[in-house]
Amino acid sequence: MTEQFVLPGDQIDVSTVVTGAAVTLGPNVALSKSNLEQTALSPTTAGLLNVKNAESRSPVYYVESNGRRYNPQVNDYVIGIIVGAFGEYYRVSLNSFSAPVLLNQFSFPNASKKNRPRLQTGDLIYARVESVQRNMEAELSCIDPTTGKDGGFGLLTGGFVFDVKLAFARYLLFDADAKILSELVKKCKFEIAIGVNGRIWIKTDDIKTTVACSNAIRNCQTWKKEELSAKVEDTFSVLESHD
Amino acid sequence: MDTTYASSAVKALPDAPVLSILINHPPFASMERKKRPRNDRRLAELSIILKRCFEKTIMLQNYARSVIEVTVTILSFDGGLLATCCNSITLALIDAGISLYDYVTAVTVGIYDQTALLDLNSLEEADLSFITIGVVGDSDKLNLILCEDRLPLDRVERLISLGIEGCHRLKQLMNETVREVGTDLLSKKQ
Amino acid sequence: MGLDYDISTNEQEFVLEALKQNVRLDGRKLLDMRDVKISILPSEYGHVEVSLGKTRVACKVSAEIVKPYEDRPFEGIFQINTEISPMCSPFFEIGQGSSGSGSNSRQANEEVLISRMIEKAVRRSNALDIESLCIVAGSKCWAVRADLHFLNYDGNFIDASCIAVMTALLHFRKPDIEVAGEEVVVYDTNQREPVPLSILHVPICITFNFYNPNGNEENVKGELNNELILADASLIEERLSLGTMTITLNKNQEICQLLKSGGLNIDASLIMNCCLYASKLVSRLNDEIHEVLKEDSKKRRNVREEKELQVFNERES
Amino acid sequence: MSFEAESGFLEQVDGSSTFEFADTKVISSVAGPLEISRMKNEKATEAFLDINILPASGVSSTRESLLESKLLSILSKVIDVSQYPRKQIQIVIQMVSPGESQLYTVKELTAIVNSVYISLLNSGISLQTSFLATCCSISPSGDIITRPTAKQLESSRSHTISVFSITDAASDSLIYSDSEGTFTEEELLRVLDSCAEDIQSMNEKVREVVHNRVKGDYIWHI
Amino acid sequence: MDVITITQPNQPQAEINATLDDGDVEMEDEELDVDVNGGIVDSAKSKNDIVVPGELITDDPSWMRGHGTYFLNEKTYSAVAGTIIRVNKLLSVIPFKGRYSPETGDHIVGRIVEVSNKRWKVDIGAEHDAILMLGAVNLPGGVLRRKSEADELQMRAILKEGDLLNAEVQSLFQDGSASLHTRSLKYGKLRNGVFVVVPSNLIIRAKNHAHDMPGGVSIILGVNGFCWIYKTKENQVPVAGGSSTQSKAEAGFQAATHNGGYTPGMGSVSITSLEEQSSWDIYSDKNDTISNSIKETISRYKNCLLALSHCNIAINETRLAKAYDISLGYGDVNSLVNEEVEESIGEDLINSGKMRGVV
Repeated sequence: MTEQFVLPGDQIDVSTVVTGAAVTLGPNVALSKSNLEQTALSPTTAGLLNVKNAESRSPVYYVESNGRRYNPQVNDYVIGIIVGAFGEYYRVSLNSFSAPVLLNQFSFPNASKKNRPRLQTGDLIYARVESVQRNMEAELSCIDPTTGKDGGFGLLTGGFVFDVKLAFARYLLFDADAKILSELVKKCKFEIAIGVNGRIWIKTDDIKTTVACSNAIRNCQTWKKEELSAKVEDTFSVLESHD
Repeated sequence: MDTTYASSAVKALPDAPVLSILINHPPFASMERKKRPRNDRRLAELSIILKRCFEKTIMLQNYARSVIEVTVTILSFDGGLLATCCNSITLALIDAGISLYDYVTAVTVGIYDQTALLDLNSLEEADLSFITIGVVGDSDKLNLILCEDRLPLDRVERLISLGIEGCHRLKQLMNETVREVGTDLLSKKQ
Repeated sequence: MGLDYDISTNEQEFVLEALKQNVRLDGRKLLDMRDVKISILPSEYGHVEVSLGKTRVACKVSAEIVKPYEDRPFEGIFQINTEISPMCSPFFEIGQGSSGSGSNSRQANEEVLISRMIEKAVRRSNALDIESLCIVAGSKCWAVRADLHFLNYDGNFIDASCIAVMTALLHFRKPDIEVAGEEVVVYDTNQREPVPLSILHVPICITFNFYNPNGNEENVKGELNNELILADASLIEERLSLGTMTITLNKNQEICQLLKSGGLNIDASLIMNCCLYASKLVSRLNDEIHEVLKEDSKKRRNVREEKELQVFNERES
Repeated sequence: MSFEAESGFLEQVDGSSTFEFADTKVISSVAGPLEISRMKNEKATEAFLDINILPASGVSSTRESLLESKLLSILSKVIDVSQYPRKQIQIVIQMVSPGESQLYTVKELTAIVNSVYISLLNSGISLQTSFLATCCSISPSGDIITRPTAKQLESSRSHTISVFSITDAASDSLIYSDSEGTFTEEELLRVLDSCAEDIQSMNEKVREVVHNRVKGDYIWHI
Repeated sequence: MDVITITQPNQPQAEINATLDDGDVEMEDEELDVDVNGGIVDSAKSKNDIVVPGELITDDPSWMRGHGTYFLNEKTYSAVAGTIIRVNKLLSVIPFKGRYSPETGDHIVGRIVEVSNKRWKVDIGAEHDAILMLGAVNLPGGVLRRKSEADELQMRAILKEGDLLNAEVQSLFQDGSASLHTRSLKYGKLRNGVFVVVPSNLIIRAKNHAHDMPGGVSIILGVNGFCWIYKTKENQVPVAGGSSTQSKAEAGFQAATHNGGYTPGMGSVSITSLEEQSSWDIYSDKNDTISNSIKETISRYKNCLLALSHCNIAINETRLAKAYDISLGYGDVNSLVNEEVEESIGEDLINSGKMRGVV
């Protein structure tokens, strides 16, 4: 692993930045307050420092950390549970015990005053974070802004949902060759939705396979890459041996 | 028998239906006249148990956005506290016209040597092991069992079956009373 | 009102459907218990940590000499502290259970039930002989307290904490004392070997949870009797359960406490089956506890012998 | 002089750790930012820090409240509370063994601060800086003992706890200091110096513990 | 055999003995089986069948299940203690007692508990507070006026917390809560009288619930059991008691239009600004002067109403009038609060009804 481990208070080395470049502060990076004479960057939590586009005029500095509690960021894909409704909004929970975010009843494709989805408390939705503003609740949307269609967003019916850590969810969503998913594909057919808020929804043809898949994904957070195939095999065989 | 009084009222609330059961045990109700602390865990437990007994028996789905408040005041305590609370709440709910799947009846069963006894008074409760059994309607299914004393496992079955019979008998008695009161009400309405 | 877990309808339906097919999320069968891990902290007496799957509970027993209660001069004092903190889960709040019957939130109910259950299972059933704690009648006695620390919540706190309390009580040693009239001499643990408590029996709780595969009406009026029963529920199973029953037994096949508080109605014969099944689990758990205690005492003896040897060697040299 | 620390072993909270030195051991947990559970706690511009310290045996008393308020004054300076308006951060500390008599709080507070620091890093909550705490006692003969045992503490003339911020792996500025007993100005300065030094040496190991935790979090990636 | 005794405190001694002597549970079951299992009704069973919660009503699946029932498989059970009502194929059970459940068209009396956005919340003794929209009241200034923003701001000047009003249930929401209106001359704010609550099930539904009673007193018997007894309005064509086929309101309306003169407090149709001013009177908080004798009569009616309620006698205007007559024989108004007197009034009423063969 090439990324550098950093802690709050550490000064991030910005000497490589091209003069005149506009540095973007990604997640977990803030302007250091301890040193006022010159601009210095400092991480806000323990993690691995990443720099994107380091050589360019717009480098991005961010610190990878694998937490459990999600902070909404615009354009993230999330899985939420409807926990209430008021006015024309639904209240949606992204993590248990976190403050709920909002979903406008009209933020669905082709929604109108007469024709809007009737969601119940407890329903599961796949959505995109539409806006995040300080001092306001974040807002979700079920419309794909590029097409105006549902783009896979909306109500998730059936299946099972479980929690994983945030960095792992991001890895599953963005890393095309996430090994665990390709392993599972070999075992069974499944539908999956990954929310970067650490929720994963999975649906297969039968209960046992769903249980096996969810256990494999959840537990593989503590598996090393080389032992993965064998452990996936174990997970499935345990359930199949069941009466 | 001790006497309890339950009243129920339904009032609007924004969310899912709520059943709340409050038990008062005033000092005059028992011999010791002991003042109980306000956060008496025993009464708190009792009210939680009662709440769970009725939560599935009241057709709560009919009372969305409402709260059903039940207040039980113990007027005189002489054993069978939980059972009597249970029975009086059933009658109070019926009197309040609240939809129930069936009667919830409860009774205490104790054991003396080899003999099983129904409905102990407080002196008997102090000396014998006993259990409280609660049944919904005429079924052989148990809604409530409470045993707080040491009791050989092999005795339990007999106590339970006797308790169930006691509950069924109680249901009949309560049934008669409800019908009597109902008939009386109807006759005057005509 | 405290915070609560948000559980989707999808999860609810899935878990119930899985249970109907005799599948649990962690691969157990309905009546299987998770593995119990009992670890005794080596540094002191009576400090035990129990894990039941991911549920973790620690119990610390301590004792001091105090004046007995006025109305019970011949008895010592035994207290169990069961305050649940948000450490085990933000679901629980500080001070919820102590607010008594006035509070109506789910977590407050849960805490009251857990504390009453442990109270009844251990204290009321006289697991600890409190008369043996009397030192000088009316003026001095031992006050033993067991403090439960709830560290991680994954369902079934009751069973885990009961095992923790009983193991800690069995393991605990109080300093040896000598009584001369009204005077009590307390010996340091280094001076004299501390003495164990007098434990009369070992009550163990087993909790069952009930689920309804049919409608409410079927449960009340129907004849199917196919309600699902499972032992040692995990977090999500516990949150979705429609009724629970805890039975406390000791190895003499004696019920110390039994509570099924409402919820689903369950046929008496099924309840009896649960009781019999529980008694099997109890004797197994009882053996496990004693096994752990035996291991520990062996370890301690070795350490002591080593120490003595060391002291001896030092003296020699 | 050594200490033990472990991080990230509790499932239901966002961050957790134990910290143990010289017979003093604590477990701490951090969860947040969470929804406010009681309206009266809500702060419009920053997070509410809900701190609870539970004694190893017995129920919370004024002693725990004192520790809670001391901890609050430290944490409100290092947690970036303005980042989480109208939310709450729950911090729970479970004492496992106090390692000092009822009369003292210094060792416990030291362990608590360090444990909470590791838990906070584990939870991902924004911090302004790294920080660590240590304690010293001055023996009757004037020797400075860092991280004393219970016995050393009882025989001491005075004791001090200090919390330093850490910049680039070096003790930087003094965040909090609390002394009890008799000492001269010169002694206090000496004490602070040796605290700063001790913290710097502790930091290496703490850093390693946290790094290992992060490595463990990304085990699937390696 | 174990002896089983469950004694009922009120049970006569003989019955207890019978139970004791029996000493066998199974046998008792048969003996004391009072219509518990025999409760299956076929269509032939009489109209006022009493059922209790959990009792099987019918195993005929062709019935539709209404309020107060539930079903499993093909069997329909009762969920309340009450009487079976059949309307066509709809089977429902009306509980003996219970909270008032509003129905469209009910004439009710209620109390304002909350003023909120463009609506009032009204306590009508039902499960949920009823809603009275600002647009559903007669605004001062005449029925023809539309509501304005000024009205929204001064809703408390019209009706405020604690005010009593009589209204009609306009419609029901999904959860069973009611929406009210007072857009008629006979509805609106109440003054000049006293408020009495009786169980709602005692009020007999009738065409009219507002009546002028002998003695210069009028009464509104709200279907929800909330009643209002007040001084009969002056300048009104006297309406003969209950025998009149013409409703009071109609009469009042005629009075307002035919007499040409306006009746204060009746919210008459007015267009002149002078009358607009005075139409605020319908929302006045001030009582008219009421003579002592009227006050006494109001009290007597109130006590009669309570006596009927105490004896669980269903209430309508004729019965109340009769009770009033009977009460005169008991002398002073104050004596009527005595429980025994209440009971004997009830008895007298029932007997007089029997004698005349009607009631």
